[in-house]
Amino acid sequence: MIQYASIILFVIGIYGLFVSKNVIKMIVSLNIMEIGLNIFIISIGFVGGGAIAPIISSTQDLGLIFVDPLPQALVLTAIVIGVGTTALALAFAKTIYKTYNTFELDEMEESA
Amino acid sequence: MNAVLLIVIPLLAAFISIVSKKIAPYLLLVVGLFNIVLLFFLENGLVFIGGFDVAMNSDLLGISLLLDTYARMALWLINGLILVIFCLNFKSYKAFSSILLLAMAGLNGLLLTNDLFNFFVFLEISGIAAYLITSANKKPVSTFRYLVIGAIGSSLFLFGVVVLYAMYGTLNMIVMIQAIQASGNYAEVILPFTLMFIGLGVEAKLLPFNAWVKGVLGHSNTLTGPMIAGVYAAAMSFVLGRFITNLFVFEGSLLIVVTVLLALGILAGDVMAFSSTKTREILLFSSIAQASIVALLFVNGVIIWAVYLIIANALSKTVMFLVINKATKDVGSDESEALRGLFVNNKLVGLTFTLVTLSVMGLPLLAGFVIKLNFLTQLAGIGQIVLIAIILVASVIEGIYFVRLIVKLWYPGESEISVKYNYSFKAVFIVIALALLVFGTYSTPLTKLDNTIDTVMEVVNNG
Amino acid sequence: MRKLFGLLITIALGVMIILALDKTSAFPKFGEVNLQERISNQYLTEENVEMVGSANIVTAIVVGYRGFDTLGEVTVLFISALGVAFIFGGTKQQRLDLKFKPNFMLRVGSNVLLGIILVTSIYIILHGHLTPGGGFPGGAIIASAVLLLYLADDKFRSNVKGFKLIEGIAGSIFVVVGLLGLVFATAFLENFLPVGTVGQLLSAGIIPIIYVLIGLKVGSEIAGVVDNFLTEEESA
Amino acid sequence: MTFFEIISLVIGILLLVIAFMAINSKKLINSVLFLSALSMLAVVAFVLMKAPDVAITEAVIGSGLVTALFVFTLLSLKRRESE
Repeated sequence: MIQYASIILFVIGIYGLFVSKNVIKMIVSLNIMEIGLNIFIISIGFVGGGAIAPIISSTQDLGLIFVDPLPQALVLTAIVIGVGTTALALAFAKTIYKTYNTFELDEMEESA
Repeated sequence: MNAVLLIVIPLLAAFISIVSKKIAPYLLLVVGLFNIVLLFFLENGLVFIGGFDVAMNSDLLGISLLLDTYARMALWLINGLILVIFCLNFKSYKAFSSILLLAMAGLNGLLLTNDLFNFFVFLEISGIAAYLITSANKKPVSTFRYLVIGAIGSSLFLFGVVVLYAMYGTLNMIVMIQAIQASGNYAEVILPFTLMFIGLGVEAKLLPFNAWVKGVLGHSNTLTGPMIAGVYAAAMSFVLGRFITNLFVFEGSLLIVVTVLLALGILAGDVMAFSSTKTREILLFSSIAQASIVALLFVNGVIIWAVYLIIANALSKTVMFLVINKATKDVGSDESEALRGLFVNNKLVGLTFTLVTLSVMGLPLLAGFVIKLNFLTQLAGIGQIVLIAIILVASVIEGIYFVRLIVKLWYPGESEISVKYNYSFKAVFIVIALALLVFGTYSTPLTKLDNTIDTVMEVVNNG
Repeated sequence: MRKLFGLLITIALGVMIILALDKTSAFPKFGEVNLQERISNQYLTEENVEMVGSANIVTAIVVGYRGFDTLGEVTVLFISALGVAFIFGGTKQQRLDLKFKPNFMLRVGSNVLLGIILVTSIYIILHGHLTPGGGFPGGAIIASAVLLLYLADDKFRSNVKGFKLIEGIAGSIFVVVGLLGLVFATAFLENFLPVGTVGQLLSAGIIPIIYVLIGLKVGSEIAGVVDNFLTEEESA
Repeated sequence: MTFFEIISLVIGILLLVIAFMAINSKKLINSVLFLSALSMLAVVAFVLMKAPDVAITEAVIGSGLVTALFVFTLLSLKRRESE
């Protein structure tokens, strides 16, 4: 269920990028897309039936069933990368607002 | 000596350059030269990174880099071009040296890495560096659009990578190739490959994912034009080639869809260039067409000549964008009418520009001709008559608009325009034009790119 | 028109992805993953866990096996912090007026909170190889402490130059530690210190060192970004 | 249905509803707040799927700092409008 939701979330983000003409809304959509993707990555590493998080207290715990740790490592990286992109996009948004006094792409002179 | 230094030394230099802004430009020069020299001493092969006791546990738990002849040629081209372009812009764009160092690290990483997620990380590094480089155009909206499209592209790429990981349980490209070939069920990988192809297609300027190109290159200057149309385009073409030939499997209907899209890209690029009057737009649309031709060659397995085409294109586009963008800056307009008679007072620049353009068009005695002749022969050899026809039609359109452009630039208009190119610009133009000429006349170029991937696979299998 | 077109394309994309994944037999159903078929199974063998010495397997992967990704990720943050400063230009002097006056309680309270936050972040960073957390959340918490200072005092400007210095030095040391791995062991970023016993604070070789560097770097980078967003040119 | 399935169903539906509201809300600040809520829900999803490391990172970075950056950007805009 959560896996399907994450895929739909990803697609909703792309939809938002398609239809919105507002710079801030586009960055919000970008973030929605990234959140959807992150949940999807975690979901492919999930093991049902009482598996535990990949943190042990000693090597004796290794007989237990764990969820896949690799996707979690990937998502840690992806989250931080997402913040970097968002910060940069917001900086551009601020510059755009300074230049054109609006966030609406339709109201700007500069052609694509 | 270790191939990881090609990525790490620029990174280290970038970290140090933030502490002292003054030394940053010189660091870039030193690091660029270091990388080019280092490439002579590195041996082909796999390099492992990270992990614990790699010697004992030399399997694929960590990340690995793969240096082969293909990557080596790409790395020489990329590092050399970044160095040259930066030197030409040394006075005006000193502030960009940290960003260029990071771009260098990112692009080297893209070309070297053998790990799919690591590739995504480098895609983001080089992508963000590209957004910042294009911010020199002072057109925040186009740069923002580029950022958004680039972010969608890299997210789709990551999606594809993750699906592949879920299916085959690895991120290592070589192991992944083997697993896919072992399973033999190519229908299963259509989805991840399509997503990854779209993601790479955004950066490689393939139709229909190239909406950003016009905004970014249509306002380019002497730094952004050569960087995006020369360096980044070449790097992404190389990367796309690596994926197409080594990982992606295009079969059946997917092959037809990809071929049609690429063929449309060639025609659309040339037609749009034909109908444009702005010189920068003519150049950028022509480079869209060229990028599609390169991808088409890779899809059809014509690898070596595709590599030469990438190199020739990168060099030619660098010269063309430098000439036009310098003139545009001095004249204040890039309408081809406004630049009429540009070469009257700059005969030498005019001569080199003409030579380079003729090479792009594929006229005899120049590199472009040799390359075009050879890949057309190879395409004929595998019976791709339709593709040959499309490329020839595109060449005719290309010939018309380039000749039209050159004639305009040579014949004086009503008002005289004066654009001064300094000696370093002229030197670069002459060297590149001569290189294209020499390759076109006396070439006995490599006919085989020794791809170490097969030997590497043996290492992996035995290890 | 554009909305309808966008809707159609995205629905097509979503349906395509979901159907394709459902039909693919190699793609495991949600929750029915067999770790035996994946590379990550090897991270969980007793031999490898003892070799790494980190109780938190995710940390072992993020900093140990895939430390190169992490270096890249720190670089992404570095370049966006650099870019934000670059885009806003370096000539800013003045704080952005947030339209509210911080009162006495906020000021005193924030000082107390600041201490607690900093201690928490240090704890999280140092225990990254034992408990959930580590350099990234720890560094981000440091940055939020700086953010708190900005909100509590409308005249506050942190030492941006200092952040840059920490950023540059922490990043350089990260690379140097990696290069030491190349010198003392065989590969870049390979562990060259004794790993100790799993579950102890002093264990896991170079992992805690790298996590401290990451924490410092992430903290100073995000703090720099926050500073850039909260200041404006004087003329504005 | 097990407890896990019910919770994940609820989270999944909430995620989609809030994402839709974030895209369709008229005011920008609401859009940003919905995004923050979405991020918090993602944290719950991560905890459900046994990823505590990711949950902590997303909670601090995703819903904390990103929201702060969005709000600061919007605040600087408000100030310009009032001038």
